[in-house]
Amino acid sequence: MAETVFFYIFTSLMLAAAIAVVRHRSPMYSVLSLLVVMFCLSGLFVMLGAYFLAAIQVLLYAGAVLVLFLYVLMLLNLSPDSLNRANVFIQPVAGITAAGLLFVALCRVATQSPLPPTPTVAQPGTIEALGRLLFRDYLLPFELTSFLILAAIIGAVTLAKGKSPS
Amino acid sequence: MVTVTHYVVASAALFCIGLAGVMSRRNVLMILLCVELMLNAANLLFVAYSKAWGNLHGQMIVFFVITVAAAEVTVGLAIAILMMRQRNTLDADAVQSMKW
Amino acid sequence: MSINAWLLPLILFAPAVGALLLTLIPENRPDLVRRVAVLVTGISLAGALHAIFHYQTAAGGFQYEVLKPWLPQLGIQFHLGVDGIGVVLLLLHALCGFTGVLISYSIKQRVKEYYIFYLTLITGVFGVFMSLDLFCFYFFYEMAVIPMYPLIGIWGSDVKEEGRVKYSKQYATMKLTIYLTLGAVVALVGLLALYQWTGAQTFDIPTLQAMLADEPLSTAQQRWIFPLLFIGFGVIAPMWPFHSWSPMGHAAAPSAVSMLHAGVLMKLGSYAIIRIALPLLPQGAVYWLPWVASIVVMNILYGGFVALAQKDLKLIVGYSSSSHMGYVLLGIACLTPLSLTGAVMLMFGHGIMTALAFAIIGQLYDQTHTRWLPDLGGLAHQIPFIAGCGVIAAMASSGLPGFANFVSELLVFMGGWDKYPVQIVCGALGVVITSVYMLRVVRGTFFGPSKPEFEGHVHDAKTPFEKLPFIILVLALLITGSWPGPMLRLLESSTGPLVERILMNEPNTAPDSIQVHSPAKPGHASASNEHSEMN
Amino acid sequence: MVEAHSAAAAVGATDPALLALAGKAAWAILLTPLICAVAILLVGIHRKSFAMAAAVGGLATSLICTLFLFFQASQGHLAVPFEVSVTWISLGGLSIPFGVLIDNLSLIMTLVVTGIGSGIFLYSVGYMHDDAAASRYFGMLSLFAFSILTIVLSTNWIQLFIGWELVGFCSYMLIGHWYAKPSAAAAGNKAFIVNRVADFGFIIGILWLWSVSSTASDDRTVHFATLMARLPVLVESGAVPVATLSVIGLLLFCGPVGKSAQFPLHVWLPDAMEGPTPVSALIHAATMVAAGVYMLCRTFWLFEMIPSTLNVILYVGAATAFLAAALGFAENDLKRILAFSTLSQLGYMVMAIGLGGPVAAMYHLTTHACFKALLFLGAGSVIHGTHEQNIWKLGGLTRSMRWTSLTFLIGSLALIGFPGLSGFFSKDEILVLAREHNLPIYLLATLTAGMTAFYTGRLWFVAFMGKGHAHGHESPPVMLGPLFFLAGLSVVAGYIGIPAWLGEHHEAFHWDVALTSTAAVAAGVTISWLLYSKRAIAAGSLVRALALPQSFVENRYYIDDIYTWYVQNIQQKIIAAGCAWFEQNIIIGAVNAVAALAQGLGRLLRLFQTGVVQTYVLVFVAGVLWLITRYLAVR
Repeated sequence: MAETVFFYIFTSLMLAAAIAVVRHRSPMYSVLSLLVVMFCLSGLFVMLGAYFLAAIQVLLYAGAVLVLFLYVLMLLNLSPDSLNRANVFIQPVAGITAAGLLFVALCRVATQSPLPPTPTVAQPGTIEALGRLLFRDYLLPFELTSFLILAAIIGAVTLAKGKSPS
Repeated sequence: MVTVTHYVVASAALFCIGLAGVMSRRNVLMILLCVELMLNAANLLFVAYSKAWGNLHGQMIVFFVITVAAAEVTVGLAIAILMMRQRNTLDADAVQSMKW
Repeated sequence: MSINAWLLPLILFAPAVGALLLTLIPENRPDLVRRVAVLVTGISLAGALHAIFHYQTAAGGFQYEVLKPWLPQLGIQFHLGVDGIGVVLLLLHALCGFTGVLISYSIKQRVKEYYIFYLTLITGVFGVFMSLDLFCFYFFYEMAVIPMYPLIGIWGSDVKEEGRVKYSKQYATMKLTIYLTLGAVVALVGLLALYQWTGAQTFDIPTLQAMLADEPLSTAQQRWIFPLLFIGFGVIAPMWPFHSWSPMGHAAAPSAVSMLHAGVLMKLGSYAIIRIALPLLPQGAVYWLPWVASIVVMNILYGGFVALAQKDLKLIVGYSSSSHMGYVLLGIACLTPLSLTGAVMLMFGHGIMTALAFAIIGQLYDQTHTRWLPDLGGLAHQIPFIAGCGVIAAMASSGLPGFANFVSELLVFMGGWDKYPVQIVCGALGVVITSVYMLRVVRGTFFGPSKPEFEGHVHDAKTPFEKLPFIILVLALLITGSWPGPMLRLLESSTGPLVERILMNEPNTAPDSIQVHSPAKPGHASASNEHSEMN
Repeated sequence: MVEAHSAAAAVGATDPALLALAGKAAWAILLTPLICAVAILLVGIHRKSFAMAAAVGGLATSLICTLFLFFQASQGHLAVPFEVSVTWISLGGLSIPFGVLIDNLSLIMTLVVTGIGSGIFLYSVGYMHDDAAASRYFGMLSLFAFSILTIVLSTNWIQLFIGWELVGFCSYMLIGHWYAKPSAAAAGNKAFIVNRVADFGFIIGILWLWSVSSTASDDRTVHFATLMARLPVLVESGAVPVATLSVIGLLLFCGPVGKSAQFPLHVWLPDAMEGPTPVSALIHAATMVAAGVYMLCRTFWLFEMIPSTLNVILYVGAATAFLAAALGFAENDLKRILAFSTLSQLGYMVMAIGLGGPVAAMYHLTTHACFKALLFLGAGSVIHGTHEQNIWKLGGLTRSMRWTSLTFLIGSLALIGFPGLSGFFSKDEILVLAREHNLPIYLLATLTAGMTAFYTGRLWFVAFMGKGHAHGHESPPVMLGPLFFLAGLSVVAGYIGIPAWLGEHHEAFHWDVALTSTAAVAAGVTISWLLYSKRAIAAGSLVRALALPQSFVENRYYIDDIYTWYVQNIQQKIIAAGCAWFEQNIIIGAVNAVAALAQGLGRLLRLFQTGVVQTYVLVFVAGVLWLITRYLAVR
C-alpha cells in the first residue's frame, strides 16, 4: 500500500515539475524544475529496485548535466528579452495537441499490451550485479562509449572554442 | 498494487510533456532540456520493464542512455554557445540555412 | 607451391597494392608516383602474359583458380579463375592498362591522386575478368565504374563544338556514372532473382552452372531474368539505345582513361553477358537473342552514321566504338562457336585498336589543344610516327586484313550467316561506313599541307620510351591479326563448349552445321537443306 | 603447326626433291616482298638507299623464283597445278588455308607482277631519288608486291580477299604518298572507299558461296580446288539452284567492278593518277586493276556455270570499254588520258570474260600490262624531265627526249593494236570472240578500238610531235633501262604463245577481224592526225559542233557529280545529320528528360524541408501516431 502511495507522490510531483520545466519562461527555473524531476525519477528507480541507477541518476544528471546547463546559462548571460520572443500561437497548440494525442495512444498501447510474465526471481540492481553484467556481456559497448564520449569532448571543445585567437 | 502499466503510463506522460516542450519552445536550451525529459521517460520505461522481466538488461540500457545523453548535452550546449556567439540568438527557427 | 596458385591474385592485387603505396608517396614526387604505377601495371602485364602462354588449351575450363570463403553465411566466396575468354581479356586489359600508364605521363596536375584512381580502376576491371563468384563480380564491377567519376570530372576536358561547350565534363562524368550504376542495378535485380529462384544459397558461377544444368529454371523465369541481365550489362556494352553515355564519356575523359574506358570497360558488359547471362539462362538467351540480333544492327549502322556527322575526333572514335561493339553483340546474338569466338576476338582487337586511337588523339590534343577536325590538318609533317600509328589504327578499325579486327569480324560474319543473313549484310555495310569516317579523320588530321600554327611546337614521339605504348599496341594488333590461330584456339576451348551447352536447350533446332569437336555429324545434311530452301 | 601439304595433280610425277624445292621457291615468291617491306618499314624508314636496295632485291628474288618455277613447269619437270599451304585459321568446321597455288594461270600473272614490277621498282629508284619519303614509298611498294602476289597465288577466297584488301590499302597509301597535296589525299580516300563499297558486295558473295558449299559428307570450304570440284555436283543435284549461284556470281563480280574500275565504280582510277607515276604504272595500270580480271579468270569455273551473270559482266565490260574511251577524247592531262585508256582496256578484258574467254582476257591482260606500264613509265619520264603533265603545254618531245619518245611510240602502237605488236594479237582474240558470240558487242568493240587509236594519236601528236614548247631533259639510265625492257616486251609479247600456255589452241588467224580492226585503227589515227597535227580541221569548230556530248564527256558523264551530290546531300546532310539529330534530341534528350524528371521531383520534395525543427517533429509524431493506430487496429 505504501508503494502505491509513494508511486503517486513521486509521479505527480515529477509530472508537475516536468510541466514547470516546459512552461517556465526563464531557463534557470526550468533547469531547477528538471532537478526535481530527476530526484522523483530516482525515487521511482529505488521503488523499482534499481538502486545503482537511482544513485547515478542523481549524481550524473543532477550533479553533472544540470550543472553544465547552469554553467552555460550563466556563461551566455541571457537577457530575458532574447528568450521571450513572441511565440507563434500555432506552435504550442500543435505541440500540445500532438503530445496529447500521443499520450492517449500510448496509454492505450500500455493498457492493451500483454504484461510480461511475473518473474520468478527479482533481480536487484545493485552495483555488483550491474558491474558483472557491464564488464562481461556489455564490455564491448562499454568500451565503445568511451570513444563516443571522447568524440563528444573533442567536438564540444572544438565547437565552443571558436576561432583561435591568433 | 503498482503494476508495470502504471509506470508505463507515468513514463508516457513524462514523454509527452517533454515532446510538447520540444514542439512548442523555440529556445534551443529549452529544447535540449525537454529532450532530457523525454530521455528520462524512456529510462523509466526501461527500468520498469527490467523489473517486470526480472533481469538487468533494461537497466544496462539506461546506463548507456545516460552516457549518451551526457555526450549529447555536451555537444548540444557547445552548439548553443556557438550559435549565441555567431547569431546572437538561441531561436531554433533562426538557424535554417541548410534548409534547401 | 606453383606460380599458378597465386598468379591471378598477383595480377589483381599488384595495381591495388600500387594504389596503396601511392598514398604513402609525397605529392611532390610525381616521377616516383609514375614509376610505381608503371612497375605495378608491368607486373600485371607480365602475369597476364604468363597466364595466356601457360593456359592449358587442351584441358580448357577455368584455370589458375583461387577459392577462399568471404562471407560464408551468404554463400559468398572469393573465387578467381579464368577460362580461354577470360585469359584473353586479361591480356587485353593488362596491355591497355600498362600503355595507359605510359600515356598518362602527360598528366601534370594532381598526379598522385590520378594514379591512385587509375590503379583502382585497373584493379576493378581485372577483378571482373577473373571473378567466378557473382558477388565478387559485382563488387569489382562497381569498383571499376566508380573511379571513372573523379577521373573524368577532375582530369577530363569539356567536349566543344565550334568553340562552345557541347557537353561539359561534369555532365559527361555524371551521366556516365549514373547510367552505368543504373545498369548495374538492373543487372543486380536479375542476379538477385537468379540467386533467389535457384535457392542454392551460392553465388559461385561454376556451381550455379552445374546446378542449373541439372535442374534449370523454368522457361518463364529465364525469360524474365535474361533481359534484366542483358540490358543491365548491355548498358555498358553499350547497346543501342542505351549508348549515349559512352561517346561523350570517351570524349570528356583524359586520354589514358578513354583508352581503358573504350578499350576495356565497355567489354565488361559483353563479357558479363557471355560469362553470366548465356550459360546460366540458356533458354532465356535462345528466346531473346533474335531480338538482340536485330537491335544491334542499329548499333552498327546508327553508330556509324552518327560518327559520320561528328567533327570532334574523340566523338568520332566514341561513336565508332559503339558501332563496333555492335559486332560483338551481334556475334554473341548469333550464338554459334564461330561467331562467339569472333565476338571475343573482336573485344580484344577493338580494345587494342581503340586504345591506340585514343592514345593518338591524346597526343594530338595535348599538343594542339584541339580535337576539332576542321582545325587540324597536315600533322603528318610534324608527327610522322604518330601519323603512321593513326593510319594503322584507322585501318585496323576499318577491318583491314592483318589486324585482329578483320579476323574477328570475318568470324562473326561467317558464324552468323546461317542465322541472320540480313543482319550480317547490314553489319558488312557497317564496315564500309567505318572506312568512310576513319579515312576522313586520317585525311583531315594528318594529311594536307602543313599548318603554320603547328610548326615548331608539335612534337613527335621521339624517344623509344615515348614510342613504347604505341609500338606495344600496334604489335598486339598485328601479331594477333596476322597469325590468329593460337588465340582462336584458346578462345574456342571456351566458346565451343559454352555454345554447345546452350544449344542443347534448343531441342527443335538442328545443331549448327559448324560444330566443335565433331567434324562430321548427322545434323549436317538437314542444315544444308534448310539453307538451300532459304535461298 | 605449320603443316605444309602439297596437293599435286595426278598428271605427271614430280621428283620429290624438286617438289620440296619448288615449295620453298613458291613460298619465297610470296614472302620475300613481305619480309623486305617489314624490314624497310621497321629499320629502313630513315635509310633511303637501304630501302631501295631491299625493295628491288626482294622483288628480284621473287622474279628469280618465279622464273625457276616457270621453267620447271614449262619443261614438264614440275607437275602443275601444285599447292603449298598452311592452315591460317582452323576453328570448328572452318578451315582457312593460306598458301601458294602454282599453275599456268598464276605463273603467268606472277611473271607479270614480278617482271614488270621489278622494272618499275628499278625505275622508281631513279624517279623517287630526291623524295624525302622514298623509304615509305619503297616499303609500301614492297608491301604491295606481297599483297598482289597474295591475290595471284591465292588458294582460296579468303586469302584472295585478304590480298584484295591489302592492295587497296597499299594503293591508298601510294596514291596519297604526297599527302601534303589535298588532291592526293582526297584521291587516296576516294580509291579506298569506292573499293570498299565494291568489296562489300564481294565479301557477301564470298560468305554466301561459302555457306552453300557444304555437301552431305564435307564441311563448307572456301578453297578453290575443292569448290571447283564440288560446285558442279551441287548444282547438278539441285542443292544449289542456279539462280542462287547467279546472285552469288553477281556479288562476287562487285569485287572486280571496284578493283578493276568498271563502270559505274570507275571514278577512282582517274583520280588515282595523283600518285607517283611508277605507282600509276604498276598498280593502276599493270597489276592491281588487272587483279579483278585475274580473279574472274581464276574462278571462271564458277562463272561459266551462270550464263546470266556472264551476260551482265559482258555488258558492264563493254560499257566501260566504250565510255572510258570516249572520256579520253576530252582529257588534257597526260596521265589521265592513260588512265582512261586503262579503263577502256580493262573493259575489254572484262568483256572477254563475259564472252566466255578467260584466255583472251588473260592474254590481253598480259600484253596490256607490258605496254601500259611502258606508257606510264614513259609519261613518268616526261613528267620527271619537264615537270608538266598537261599535253597542251608539252610538245616537241621527240627532239628533247628521244629515247623516251621512241619507247612511248612503241607503247602507243601496241596499245592501239598496230599490226605485229602485242596489243594487236590480244585485242584480236577478244574481237574474234565477240564476233562469234555477240555481233553488236563486236561492232562496239571495233569502234572502241578506233576510238583508242584516236585519243592515243591525239596524245602523241599533241604532246610529242609538233613545235616544241617543253624543254625537258632525258631521264637517267636507271629509268630508261626499264623503258627499253618494257618496250621489248611490248613487241614480243604477242609471239611467245601465251594463249597456248594458258591452254588454248591457237585457232587460224582471222583475217577479216584483223583487217576490220586495223581499218578502224587507221581511221582513228588518221582523224587525230588531221585534227591535231595537220590541223586540216579546226578542232575548235568540231568541239562546238559537238557541244552537248562534249560537255557530257568533259564532266565524265556527271557520275562524279552524282556521287559527290549523294555524299554531300544524302549521306551527310540527310542520313548522318539525321542520325546525329536523333541522337542529340531523342536519345540524349530522353536521358536528359529522365534526369529532369528526377530533378523536378527533387524540387517538389524540397518544399517539405521548411528548416523549422518543430515541423519535422510534428510530422514525425504524426507518423508515430499513425503507426500506433495501425498497431492497435491490427491487434
